[in-house]
Amino acid sequence: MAYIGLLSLLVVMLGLSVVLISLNWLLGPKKKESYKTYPYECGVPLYDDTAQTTFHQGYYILGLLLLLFDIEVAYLFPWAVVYSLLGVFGFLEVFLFLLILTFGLVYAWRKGALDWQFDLESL
Amino acid sequence: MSIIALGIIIAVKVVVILVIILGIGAYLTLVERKVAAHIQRRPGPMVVGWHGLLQPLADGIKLLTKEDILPSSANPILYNLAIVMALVPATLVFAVVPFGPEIHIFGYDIKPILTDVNIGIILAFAFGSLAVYGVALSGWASNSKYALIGALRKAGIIISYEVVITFAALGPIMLAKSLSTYDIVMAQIHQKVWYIFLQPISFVVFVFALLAETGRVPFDIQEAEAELVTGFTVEYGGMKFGLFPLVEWYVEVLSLSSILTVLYLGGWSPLNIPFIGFVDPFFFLGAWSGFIWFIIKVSILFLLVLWLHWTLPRYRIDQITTVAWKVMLPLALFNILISAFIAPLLRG
Amino acid sequence: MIKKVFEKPLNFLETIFFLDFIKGMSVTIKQAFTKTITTHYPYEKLTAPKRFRGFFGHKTVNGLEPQPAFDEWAERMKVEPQPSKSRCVVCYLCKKACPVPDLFEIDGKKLENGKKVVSVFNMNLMLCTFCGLCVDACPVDCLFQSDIQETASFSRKDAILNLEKLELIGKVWQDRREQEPDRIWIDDEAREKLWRENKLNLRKVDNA
Amino acid sequence: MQATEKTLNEIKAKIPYVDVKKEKLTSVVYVQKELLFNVLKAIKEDFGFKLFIDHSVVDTLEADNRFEAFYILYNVDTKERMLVKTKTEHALPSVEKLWFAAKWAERECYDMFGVNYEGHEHLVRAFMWDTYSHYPLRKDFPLGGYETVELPSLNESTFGDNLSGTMNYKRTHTYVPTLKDLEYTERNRIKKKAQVVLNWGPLHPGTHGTMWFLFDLEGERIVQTDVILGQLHRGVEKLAEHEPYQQFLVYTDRMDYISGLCSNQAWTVTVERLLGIEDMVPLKAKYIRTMMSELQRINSHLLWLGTYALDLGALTIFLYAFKEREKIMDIIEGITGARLTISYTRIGGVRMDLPQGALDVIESFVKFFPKELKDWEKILSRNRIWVKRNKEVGVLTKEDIYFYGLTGAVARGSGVFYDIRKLEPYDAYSMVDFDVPLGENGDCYDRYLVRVEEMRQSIRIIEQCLQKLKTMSPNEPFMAESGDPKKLKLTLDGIGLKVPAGEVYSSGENPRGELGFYINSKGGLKPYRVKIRPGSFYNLCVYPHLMENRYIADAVTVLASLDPVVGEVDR
Repeated sequence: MAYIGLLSLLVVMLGLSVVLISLNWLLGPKKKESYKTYPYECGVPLYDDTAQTTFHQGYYILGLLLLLFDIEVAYLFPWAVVYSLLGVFGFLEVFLFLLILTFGLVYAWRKGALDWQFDLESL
Repeated sequence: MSIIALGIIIAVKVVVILVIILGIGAYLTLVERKVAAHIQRRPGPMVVGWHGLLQPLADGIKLLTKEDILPSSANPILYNLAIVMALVPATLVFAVVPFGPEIHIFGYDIKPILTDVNIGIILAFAFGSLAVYGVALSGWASNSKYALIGALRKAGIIISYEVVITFAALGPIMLAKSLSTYDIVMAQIHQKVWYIFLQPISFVVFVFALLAETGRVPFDIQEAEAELVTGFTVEYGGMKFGLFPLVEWYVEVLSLSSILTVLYLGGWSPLNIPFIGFVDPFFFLGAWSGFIWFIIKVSILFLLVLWLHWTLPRYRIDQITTVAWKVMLPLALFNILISAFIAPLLRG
Repeated sequence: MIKKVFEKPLNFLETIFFLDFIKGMSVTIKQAFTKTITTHYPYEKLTAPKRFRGFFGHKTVNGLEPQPAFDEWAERMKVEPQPSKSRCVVCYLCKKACPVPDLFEIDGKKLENGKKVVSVFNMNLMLCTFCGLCVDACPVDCLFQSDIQETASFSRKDAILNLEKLELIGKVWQDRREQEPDRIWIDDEAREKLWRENKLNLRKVDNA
Repeated sequence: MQATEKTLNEIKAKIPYVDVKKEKLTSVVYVQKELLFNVLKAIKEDFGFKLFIDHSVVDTLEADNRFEAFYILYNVDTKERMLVKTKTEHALPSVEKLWFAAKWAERECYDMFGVNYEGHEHLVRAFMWDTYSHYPLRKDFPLGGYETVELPSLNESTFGDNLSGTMNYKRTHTYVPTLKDLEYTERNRIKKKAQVVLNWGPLHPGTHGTMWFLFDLEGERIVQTDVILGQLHRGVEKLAEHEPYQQFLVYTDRMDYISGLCSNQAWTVTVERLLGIEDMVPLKAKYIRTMMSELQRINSHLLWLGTYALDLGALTIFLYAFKEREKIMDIIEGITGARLTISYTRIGGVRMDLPQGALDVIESFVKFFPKELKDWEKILSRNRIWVKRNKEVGVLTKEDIYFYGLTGAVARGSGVFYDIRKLEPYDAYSMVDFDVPLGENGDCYDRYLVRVEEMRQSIRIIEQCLQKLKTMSPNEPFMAESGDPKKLKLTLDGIGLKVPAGEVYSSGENPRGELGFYINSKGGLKPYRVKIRPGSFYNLCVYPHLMENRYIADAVTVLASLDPVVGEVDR
């Protein structure tokens, strides 16, 4: 029942953003100029016109790492809440879980996947 | 509790959150420009209204009446969707933030929190990570090389610090033994200690993650104007260009710093001295002193962020992500270990 | 003679407690609470120094001319000086000294008694570099640079100074600033804002 | 100073087919075109003339060998300067393998004179766009260019063409490049090897001027890069051939518009050396010139520090630096009358004496400035972010300095002791003592430390000049009087100043490197050929090398540490 507030806020915010954008479209002047919609490229003719070409696959591996560690945190949240009831057993259990995953982190570290744009040889 | 009363309460709470985003959010631009100006020995906006008080309104009107340009090679639907994806999640985080203690007006006792659910913190971080869509979409949709590079950089940072922020938040949750934000604050009041004193490391990690998530200076990569000319908002004009910094710099800083006050500085609890307990100079206000304390804490955090913003230079993008993965993450894991030992010692 | 430059790196303690950030932020907080130094331009204006190289002007004949040179040149160029009119002796020296000579357009008119007087003196300041070589070249100290610097206008015609404009600027200048001592600048309170932290007391220079 | 008799004879002994001559102001080695490469290689390796200063061509309009090319080299150990000359009709062997700086100098000579260089890796025009068909610096190219294109008149739309006299602008105009020309230049300049080519172009806040970089990007790593210059090319060297000596002074401070006074001083010292009247300049003028150019050096370094910190994110340092810079602007405006385009020095002295109160104001500035500098260093120098952003970024070894012809703070950052104020002291630099800061490993951090230290040394020089100027009485002469006006006419406006025939190369230590003037005069009022050796042009040519497989974020740091000014790069 408490989510009604969240849903109402969601609806209100969606409405607000649509209103803001259309208000801007309504109020703004509309003068057609040939080069006004030319993408910003420091004022010179574009070398290759679309930017939507391939891009570095370092970003994809970063996404994988996020997936890995987010799932890990998802498991830890419930454990964190009930930790004091579990006592030593809970601590040892999760300690092992964390240990295995930090090995994953160390592996990624050694392989250089954590650097921003690692060069291909290191893989 | 009839339906109408419930409806009115929810409506009032939603209006309060709207006021925070549009009203206070806009006026924070004035605060930032004034603080930045005085640090740089100049007076800041003085012309519009007394000491620039009407400046945010003037900015808003200017942005609204600017021409709405759609770049030629951009795909329009994604281009406009990006704004919605950026604005909506940032404000939803406020839904789980408890502004003060329970109060009794007109015979009803109301909790000043829009959605009092028992998984408040997870909701907050979920909405936080939705911001990636707004950024990535705006970069890809506006089909300009600068926007794409800026967007992918910012997405990289948000991803790296999403992980760090969730690990850092585990510490206080273990101490408070609950996920609902309201209960975390109540736990801190019961245990008569703010979690900042028990978890200094995760407090520092959380602050850095806050700076990185919202793109404040040491991690100010997305609009490193010297390199990327305002990053992913390069192809946006008018109100759309106005919304991105509003969301990025003000709404998200407010929401994350309020999460921070809930987790570490004890929500609306008065000043805490580690071993003596609470000292409350506003005791005469009764329940309302909680609201004032909450506002004081959030504004102090905001001013600290500003102070940092106008002093420090900026990291390079690869240094930021390596710091996130190689320094912050191990620190957060180590912090979980420590809090695992501290948690049983705390009573209640 | 040679100085090696070196800066010692941060030690462990400083990295832990962010001492370098704190030291930097202490500087900014100190600056935050000191007075601002900017002049709000349209409302407060700095008065330019006397030597400022702004728009040009012609000094008028008012008895303060450089005496031996003025009569000699007026004589040689057969020019008849008219009181409160431009001192120009139509000797074209300023046009010869200018790096961009075709911004000058100078012409003299013959009077009945055989003497000459300057009739046309146009300066197209769109081409001018404001370098002041023509001011040095003028033998009778007629052409000079006033301190007018707000010269933006809506048409190129305003950038062309003809004889009337030059004389007008000259007259205004001779009343206003001719008798001022040749000081580095006149410190009005707008300039004082910037130099206050230097504890500079320029007052005592007046009586020097 | 120029190479001594002894070294010239040594070269003559080692390489017989060369003839050697030691003139009054320059020592020259003449060589045939075919043997040029080997001679230069020998001089570079065996005789230690490693540092490349300049290369250009003089158009002598003679029947057979029309172009006379000259290379200026410098030996850092024995502190000697030398010219190597050769004659050619239209082609020359490229010496790009010996010095990379020659690659850009040769591009400029090809652009301006049409001299073809065999073996040049990528011979394109340096400043003009590639589809431009003329060679502007040749003697037969008219000063105003070929007005072929009908352009709407610059005159008023309301008044049309009936403005009086010279105020009418002609309707026809020289050809202006269209977008197609720029597109062709862009495609011709770089062959795409990686994913995407990014225009880091003229309208970009990071380049501080209209420089057009083309980055070939692999993700965010730059694979290769090249530069298109010429957006701010005003043909200053062509103008120099049509201006008397004193009048050209006005154009010198429009080249490096941030250090105008140092450029004026460099030009006046060069002409005074050509005239041989360096000792006639009164002592007061020398001290005033030195003090003013040191103030201008601090002014220029402050702008560098402000924009450098701005590019790296510390926005407050930008405004603090400009606060102090405003004070220096007030001083310069009070003394010379102008803030930026200061034509204050004259051949033989300075235009006006110091006004009342100038010495007090400078003294108060000099007392307060070091304290401010120490405050900024607290924010920047030991800040871990600043150190991390600058250490090991854009590293230049000593060999790079010689190979790329780098001078100024960039050379001193890598430990090469090359400071014209010490090696060839002019004006009062020999009478004041100051240190020359040298860095160790030549990265951006060392260049930052070197420039900040240079500001402190300038403060020391200004203090010494102040003490000396205080002792001089107000009515000491500030301008030289020539012995007999018939032979040498030294006046403030410079009409009728005749210069004897001959050639000279002399340079001044600008904040951005060595600004050198090569004047080749055939006697008379106007120089025959003036080659300007800009510090920023050659400091910029190392940029593509430094940018290989680094990130875009470094592009800003390295460019700001090289500190090029587009006015001086494009001339």
